[in-house]
Amino acid sequence: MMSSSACIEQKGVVENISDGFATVSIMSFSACANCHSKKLCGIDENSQKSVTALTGSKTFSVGENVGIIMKRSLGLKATFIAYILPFILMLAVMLTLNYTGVKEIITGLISILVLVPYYSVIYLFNDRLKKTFTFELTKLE
Amino acid sequence: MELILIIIGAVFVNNIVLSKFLGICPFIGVSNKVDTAIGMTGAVTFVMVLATLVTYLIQVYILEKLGIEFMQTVSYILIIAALVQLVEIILKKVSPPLYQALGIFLPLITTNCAILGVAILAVQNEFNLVESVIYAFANAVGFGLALVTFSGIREQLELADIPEGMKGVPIAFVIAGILAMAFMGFSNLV
Amino acid sequence: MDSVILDTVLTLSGLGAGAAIILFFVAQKFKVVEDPRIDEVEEALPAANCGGCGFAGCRNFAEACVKAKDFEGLYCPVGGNETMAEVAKILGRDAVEQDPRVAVLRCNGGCESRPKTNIYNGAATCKIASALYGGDTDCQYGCLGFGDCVEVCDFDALKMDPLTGLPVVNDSNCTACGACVKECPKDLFELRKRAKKDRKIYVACRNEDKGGIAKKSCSVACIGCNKCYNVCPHDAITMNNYLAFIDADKCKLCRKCVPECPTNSILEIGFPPRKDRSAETDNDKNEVTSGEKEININNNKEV
Amino acid sequence: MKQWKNFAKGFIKENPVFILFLGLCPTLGTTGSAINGISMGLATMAVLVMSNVVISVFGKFIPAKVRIPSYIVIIASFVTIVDLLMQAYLNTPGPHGEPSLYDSLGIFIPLIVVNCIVLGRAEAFASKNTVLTSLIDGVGMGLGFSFALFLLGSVRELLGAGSIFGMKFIEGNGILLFVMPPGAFLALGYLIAIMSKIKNQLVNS
Amino acid sequence: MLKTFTLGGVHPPENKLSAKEIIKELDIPENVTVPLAMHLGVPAKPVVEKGYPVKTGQLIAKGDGFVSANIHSPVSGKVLKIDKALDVSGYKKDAIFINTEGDEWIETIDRSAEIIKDFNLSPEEIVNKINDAGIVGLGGATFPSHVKLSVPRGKKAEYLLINGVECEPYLTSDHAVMLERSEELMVGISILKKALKVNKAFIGIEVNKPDAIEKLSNIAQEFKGISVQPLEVKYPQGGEKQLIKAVLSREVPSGGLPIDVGVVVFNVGTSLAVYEAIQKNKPLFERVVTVTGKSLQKPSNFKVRIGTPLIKLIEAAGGLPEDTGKIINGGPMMGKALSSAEVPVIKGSSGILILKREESARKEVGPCIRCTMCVKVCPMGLEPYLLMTMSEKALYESLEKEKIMDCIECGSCSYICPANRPMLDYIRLGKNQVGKIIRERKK
Amino acid sequence: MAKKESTFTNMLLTLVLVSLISSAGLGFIYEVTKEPIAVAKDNKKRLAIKRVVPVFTNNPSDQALKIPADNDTVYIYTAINGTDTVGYAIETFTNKGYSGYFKLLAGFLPDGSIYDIAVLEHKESPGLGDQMLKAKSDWSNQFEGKNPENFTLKVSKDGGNVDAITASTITSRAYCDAVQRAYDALKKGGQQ
Amino acid sequence: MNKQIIISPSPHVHSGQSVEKLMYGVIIALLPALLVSIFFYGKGAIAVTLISVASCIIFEFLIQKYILKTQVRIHDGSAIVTGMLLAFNLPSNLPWWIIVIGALVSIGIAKMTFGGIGNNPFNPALVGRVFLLVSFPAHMTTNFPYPQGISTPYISHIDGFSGATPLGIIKEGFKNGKSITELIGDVPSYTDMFIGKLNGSLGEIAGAALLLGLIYMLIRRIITWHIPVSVVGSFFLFISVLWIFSIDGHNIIMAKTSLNIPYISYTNNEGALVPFHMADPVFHMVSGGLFLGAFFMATDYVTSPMVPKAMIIFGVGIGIITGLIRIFGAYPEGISFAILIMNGFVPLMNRYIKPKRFGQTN
Ligand SMILES: Cc1cc2nc3c(=O)[nH]c(=O)nc-3n(C[C@H](O)[C@H](O)[C@H](O)COP(=O)(O)O)c2cc1C
Ligand SMILES: Cc1cc2nc3c(=O)[nH]c(=O)nc-3n(C[C@H](O)[C@H](O)[C@H](O)COP(=O)(O)O)c2cc1C
Ligand SMILES: Cc1cc2nc3c(=O)[nH]c(=O)nc-3n(C[C@H](O)[C@H](O)[C@H](O)COP(=O)(O)O)c2cc1C
Ligand SMILES: Cc1cc2nc3c(=O)[nH]c(=O)nc-3n(C[C@H](O)[C@H](O)[C@H](O)CO)c2cc1C
Ligand code: SF4
Ligand code: SF4
Ligand code: SF4
Ligand code: SF4
Ligand code: FES
Repeated sequence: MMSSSACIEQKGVVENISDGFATVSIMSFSACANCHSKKLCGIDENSQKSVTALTGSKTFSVGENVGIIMKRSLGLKATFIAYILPFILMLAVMLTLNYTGVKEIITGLISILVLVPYYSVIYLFNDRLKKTFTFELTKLE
Repeated sequence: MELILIIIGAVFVNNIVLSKFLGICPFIGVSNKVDTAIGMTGAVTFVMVLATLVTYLIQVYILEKLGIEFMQTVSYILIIAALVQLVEIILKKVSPPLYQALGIFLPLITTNCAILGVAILAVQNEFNLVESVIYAFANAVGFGLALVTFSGIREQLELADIPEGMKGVPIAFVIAGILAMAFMGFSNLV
Repeated sequence: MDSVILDTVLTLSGLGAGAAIILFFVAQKFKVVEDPRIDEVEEALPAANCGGCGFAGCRNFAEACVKAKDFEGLYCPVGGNETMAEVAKILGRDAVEQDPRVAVLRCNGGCESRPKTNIYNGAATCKIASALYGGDTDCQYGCLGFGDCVEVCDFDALKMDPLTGLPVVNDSNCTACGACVKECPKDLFELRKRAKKDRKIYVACRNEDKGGIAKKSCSVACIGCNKCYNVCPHDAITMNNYLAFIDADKCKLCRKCVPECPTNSILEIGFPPRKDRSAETDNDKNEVTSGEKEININNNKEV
Repeated sequence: MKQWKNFAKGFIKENPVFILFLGLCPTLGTTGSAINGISMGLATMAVLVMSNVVISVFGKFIPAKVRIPSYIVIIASFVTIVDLLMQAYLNTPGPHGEPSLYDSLGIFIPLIVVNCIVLGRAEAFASKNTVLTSLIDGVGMGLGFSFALFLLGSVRELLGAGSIFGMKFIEGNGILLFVMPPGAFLALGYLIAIMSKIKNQLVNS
Repeated sequence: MLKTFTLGGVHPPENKLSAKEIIKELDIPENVTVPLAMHLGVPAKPVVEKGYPVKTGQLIAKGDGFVSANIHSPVSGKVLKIDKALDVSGYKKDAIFINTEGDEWIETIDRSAEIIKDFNLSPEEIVNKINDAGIVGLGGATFPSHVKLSVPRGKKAEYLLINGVECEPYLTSDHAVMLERSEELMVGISILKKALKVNKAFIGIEVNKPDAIEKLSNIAQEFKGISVQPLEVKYPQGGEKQLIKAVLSREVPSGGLPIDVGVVVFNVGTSLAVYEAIQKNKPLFERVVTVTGKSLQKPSNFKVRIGTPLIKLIEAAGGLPEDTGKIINGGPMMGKALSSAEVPVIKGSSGILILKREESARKEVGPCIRCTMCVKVCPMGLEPYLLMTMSEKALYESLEKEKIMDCIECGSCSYICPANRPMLDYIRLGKNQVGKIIRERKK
Repeated sequence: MAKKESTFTNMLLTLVLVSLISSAGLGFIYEVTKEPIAVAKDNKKRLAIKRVVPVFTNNPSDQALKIPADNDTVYIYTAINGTDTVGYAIETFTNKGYSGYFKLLAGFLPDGSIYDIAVLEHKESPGLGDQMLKAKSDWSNQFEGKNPENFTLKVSKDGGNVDAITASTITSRAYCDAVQRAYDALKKGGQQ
Repeated sequence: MNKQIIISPSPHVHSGQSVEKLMYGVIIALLPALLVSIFFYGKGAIAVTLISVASCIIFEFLIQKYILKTQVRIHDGSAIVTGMLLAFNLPSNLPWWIIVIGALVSIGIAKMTFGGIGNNPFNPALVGRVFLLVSFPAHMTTNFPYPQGISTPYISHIDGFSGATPLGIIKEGFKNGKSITELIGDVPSYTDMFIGKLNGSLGEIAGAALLLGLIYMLIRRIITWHIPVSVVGSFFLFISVLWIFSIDGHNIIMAKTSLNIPYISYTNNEGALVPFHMADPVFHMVSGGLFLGAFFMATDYVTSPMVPKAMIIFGVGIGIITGLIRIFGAYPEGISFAILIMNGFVPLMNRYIKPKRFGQTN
């Protein structure tokens, strides 16, 4: 189906509920998910992930099938923070070091290690991110 | 300048998907939606660059030092498999909400042959570190270019009346063929 | 020679150990792997992905079955009881049985019994035509005949009869998925319990006009005369808005009502021909064979 | 009989390329000629059979969570072995200096390791079945894969160069596009369409 | 340069056959059928029963709720029955059947020909009186006028726009009203101005009605704050959003109402009805209807009682021609094809158009060639080709995002399409479904 | 046969063990194939040389004479049968191909006449420039037996003796350029 | 008796516009160029056009009738347009079987595989053309007959019956290290190229006639100006910028060749001619298939964007890629590739670039 809507919906099952939040487990499929032969091809690593989402005014019960809705733009934003930004950082560090004539192995190692502070910073910003990345739950009939 | 030539070469002239035939599975599998294709490109860029960086170091500072280059395939694939998983764990640990958003948005990145292939090709081309990384990046961009264009066409074709027998994978290959043919216009650009 | 082998062994073991450590943590973090029973259940399902169960596809249904505590509200109409029994076995639960059902068309107004009064010349779908007007006959309840229902049936169980302009249900293919019920803008399909030998008796009409008007617009319309209602010994018939309805759960297929109907709007299907009235009715009945079963379809001729 | 079915399914009904769409990269990348195609197929088959056998024997002793990495190591080792052997023994250039088989398959040999057929079979089949069944499965699937590559290679070579296995049928060149990348996609696209039609007819009859 | 709206638009052949015809009063028919749902909103509730004697102008059904309208008897006589009758919707719906006896009007109506210009009711009294008179929009949408006049709190009307565009080909009833009832019309507009508490009113008229422009411009000099705005001829200029854009260069936001940009739009016929209701105490029970068509002997403008069977009008215009293919209630672009000529005139019937058989048949539908013509002509800036395909494939979510609900159903897209694609048919279907989904969500 | 549990030690052990066995096996195969691989690599050049000069007994690729030319190097391999020099295989190049650089191996007899020529590496267009390959057309046969002394290595368009490949004058020119370079190098090398 | 009247949703009238009218409009617009081509190339041009058009129609008919088993709609004229445009992209001496293969690719692969008219994402005629160019490079790049019965300095100067197009000559010359000053004598004058006195494919020779066709299509409102203008404009700008950068301080002068033909040349400060390795923008405008591509092929409804803004982006993309390929790529002419590549981006444009909606709030 053509999905040009602004939101993505995934289906999941409520696992846990506590004041205003529900933990929902969803299926996350590997890049081969759309391939109809994934079962023959062992790379069918669909793993269960849980997502915590606001319940809003609706009430849910454990074990209920629900939909999780997220703004599409959030997905792109997440990709940016999780992948693109560190990549740019890595590249920038590498090019700078390379330019200043540091030894290749050192350059390489530092470029990898620069990810450590990067992800630490993200860790510190976790609260902000939590506010940005919110999901909504809907009932499924 | 060298680097720019590497980029143009990998993105347009020898596009990883359309002329080198790597990463065809995700190309066919994840190319139904434009957004997902864009997201996938971002993720693949990161993983491809990281993988090439690490394998480059392994190649030059371990395998070649020890004279056991024949271990390339085994060590690369192990490293890439572990790396992909590692990234996931770190993300999950570092920021659950971010991780959750990705989980909803993107399929997991699978260790496909594009990542391994690019790592091996970078070595085969005898690139240095920076060139290897740029090469990986350019290939990721090339992959993304093909993937996003392609997903656009497929999204539009959802609304078209494709003959029954051609629906799905066959038509995808025909599009890829025509796209590859169009990209031949770039040949010799560098 | 030795050094190469040694280097090889050391390198790979190192990498292997590294991978093991990483993967151990991966496994720790992503502890729940998908319940393998989902796959098994999915395997047991008919893979028609028709949505008849109310889920988007068979896999979603399988997930729902595995996660839910019981089968309440979960039934695969396509696979039917057999499939559900199998699913129950996989999940170690008690199966719930549902009566098998089949779709029937509650309209019998073919071209001859329901003369056309207009020519429709818009997009050829029932939905659009019904948004525009009641239909190209004087009956605004009856089938429009553009076959939206045929389009949605995934099981090849419906086809348009070019003679009558009405869809015909092929009982042996119908899985009671309900797609046609949802699709028809005139709400003409009903899923009825499958009786023995697929016999059924039902009022093939939804015309709620008063008798005179109904009769004028369609010769086989139910005119609300109450005769069938009066004769039914099992209280299976209800009357509403000048329209009779036979409750399949109560109907014992005694066939008493059928001859009562002055407009022949009650159909009996799958029965042997009646002896006493055979002389009159046989001509009017068109024997259609499908598979091994015999289905009689009333050919809408005025008696 | 059952083993026969197990063996034969790879050709049409569960053909890895035409029906299951597995291992598409080597399929496209190595089918410039019939001989390259079939060689790649056989190389893959060799790895598939060996890993299937080994995994069906040892699979049970591997804890679930390191299954995939262990399989990867095993498969990668076999791939390297095939690589080394080909490099040693199939590395002679042709009479007119055409690239050797090893050279023309190029990067796709190490890439056998990520071919879904190999890992997929190991994971889904070999780890759960006996040695013999796994072996037959490996041979069947491998032959099916080789068949597909051979077919695609022949079609491309015939259309693109007017020859099969180097035997010329026409003077000069064919429709060159078919030996170039776009031709690979086009030919595979139409072949898949045709093969799935054949498969449907087989299944229905 | 003449003013007009900016996006899209088409110019079908105008065919204003009855433009020169003066309004003729049609004989009162022996029987009338007055549908209870002649307006947008909840059907009215009958206040009479079978056998009741009624007088012309007497209330026979009361508006049921805010968005609804009163209905008055168009004739004097006896209520025959209240039963279902086929109406322009193509379905049988409840209607009051009245058997005519004479023509006795209720006493309060002032039947003199004198034009009364002064009025001194307060705005609230005006709105109430309009409500009592059962006035609905005569421009076609039949939206109860008192609702439009009750400006919601927080919003303010700045301008009154009078829609004299009549952009539909063939139709001339508004044109005739503007020519023959100019002064009453102006008074009606003044009353509406007062009701809305606005100082300025514009009458938008396309330049294919130069006589109306001239006449109204002259009279307008006597009336403060009313001016005539000539407009380029372009369909669908009569759409209220397009009219506002053309006259005031304001754009009603997507999903919004004219009042959101401080404007209220009324049709000229409605304004005349307002005049009659306020100054003459005459409820809405008759209207001007154009009867036209190339095959018709005498295309005419008639003043007829609501409830008159259309066939009577057609007969008065020379009878139903042999080769009639379609009978349309309204114009060729937006009008509704009728399944029978027996259906009654309702408040919203501005014209009856008879098309010949050869004009009526649609041509064979081909695949969309993406010529972009539909996109170019859509006055709402939509992509009709896409909306149609998505409707066909039931992609309702996408449809909503593509703003299907903005479609004003003007039909320009279907009109222009070289592949004869019935876009509007499918768009309506899509709008229906998406509307349902939106309403569901609101709940 | 219960599956092994996934404890940390178990996992570590298994993976290390698997790696150990695999790598040992690999190392072994590597050792076994080391020789043949080297031979195969060597053979490639040898086979190419074999194609462009008459039968020889030495190993020409062992010693190559390096002649610098146009910022690059031309290699001369000498083929010796017994004690007689039977020919020279010259690895030469050009930058003037349609797609720039390509590499030839030109074989000359001691008298300076061309014995045979092979293409080592090229990117010329399929269907056009690649007709210079032996496998694709007979075009390159026209060089055999010619001595550049009296055979002008230029296409006829430019006043030489070489018939250009149809529609591929550029490749033909470049080919001549490369052969000429080889011949020049041979001359130079001969002087050394 | 109740007469059966017709009922349908509104609107009840139609503009009378039809696919046939549009397609035949394009065909009429192509006629001047066809006539010029027949005038210069004679029977060859007629034969190529006839074979191409006939095979396109026949393939479309056969595929619709026997393979897809859908309604046959060859009457809509789109196959004729495809056939003509394919022919316009071929040299007049192409063997018939290559033309038939081209038609099969155009109709069979590029059009019917996707479900026929309106569904194909790529321009069918161009897919056919590029397919042939890649598959039969010898026939398609160097073998263009010279106009017959015409004598211009350029033609009498050349020996042989056919050769590479001016663009090909220039590209080849640069590869051989020649400068434009040396090469310009081998190509026709600017005006000759504009009116068609050169060798090339049927449709790339007559800039003037194509321009006439464009004007006709604009007047008939078959197409809008956006695509043609943006393609040609951006191409001209792009080439000009490259050219001006590479002039690098030299002076531009109008010189005359030995055959007394004016051309643009370059001198240094001392007034001596300098070797220069890029043709000037005027040359690029009048040579090659720029006009054919920009006016007739980039404007194909099915494969171009739906919204003016996107059309301009599309056109600019084509202009720039064409320039890139012409100056830096392997092929002398790049517009076919450029259009196909941009065709690939059309769905993305359609998705992201929407028309200005009425009442859009920013
Ligand atoms: C739910 C609803 C509420 C409306 N409220 C108002 C209103 O408050 N003020 C107003 O001027 N018009 C109001 N209208 C009337 C519309 O603006 C418009 O005049 C009517 O729908 C007919 O539009 P048309 O003739 O363009 O088809 C409302 C219409 C609807 C459907
Ligand atoms: C496409 C379209 C065309 C319309 N054309 C006219 C018209 O020509 N004249 C007119 O009075 N109303 C026309 N209307 C209705 C107006 O939008 C608006 O509803 C009306 O002028 C409001 O006045 P009323 O409530 O008095 O009818 C048209 C509506 C649409 C959607
Ligand atoms: C895509 C393409 C590839 C080409 N490849 C080659 C090539 O490999 N070798 C070559 O000499 N010329 C090549 N050409 C150049 C043309 O064929 C050129 O016109 C030709 O060299 C002129 O030679 P002629 O004098 O033999 O006609 C190529 C041209 C194109 C368009
Ligand atoms: C303005 C215009 C330009 C066209 N250009 C082409 C073209 O370049 N190539 C082509 O195959 N068909 C062209 N057609 C015909 C038709 O649109 C084409 O066959 C469709 O792409 C087939 O789906 C054109 C049609 C029109 C109206
Ligand atoms: S039964 Fe309903 S859906 Fe089917 S053709 Fe009749 S009206 Fe249409
Ligand atoms: S006839 Fe109706 S209920 Fe039966 S299978 Fe078809 S769609 Fe489903
Ligand atoms: S006008 Fe018709 S053919 Fe043109 S784009 Fe719109 S729907 Fe398609
Ligand atoms: S009917 Fe709707 S979509 Fe079509 S032109 Fe009018 S407003 Fe646009
Ligand atoms: S084989 Fe699957 S991505 Fe390459």
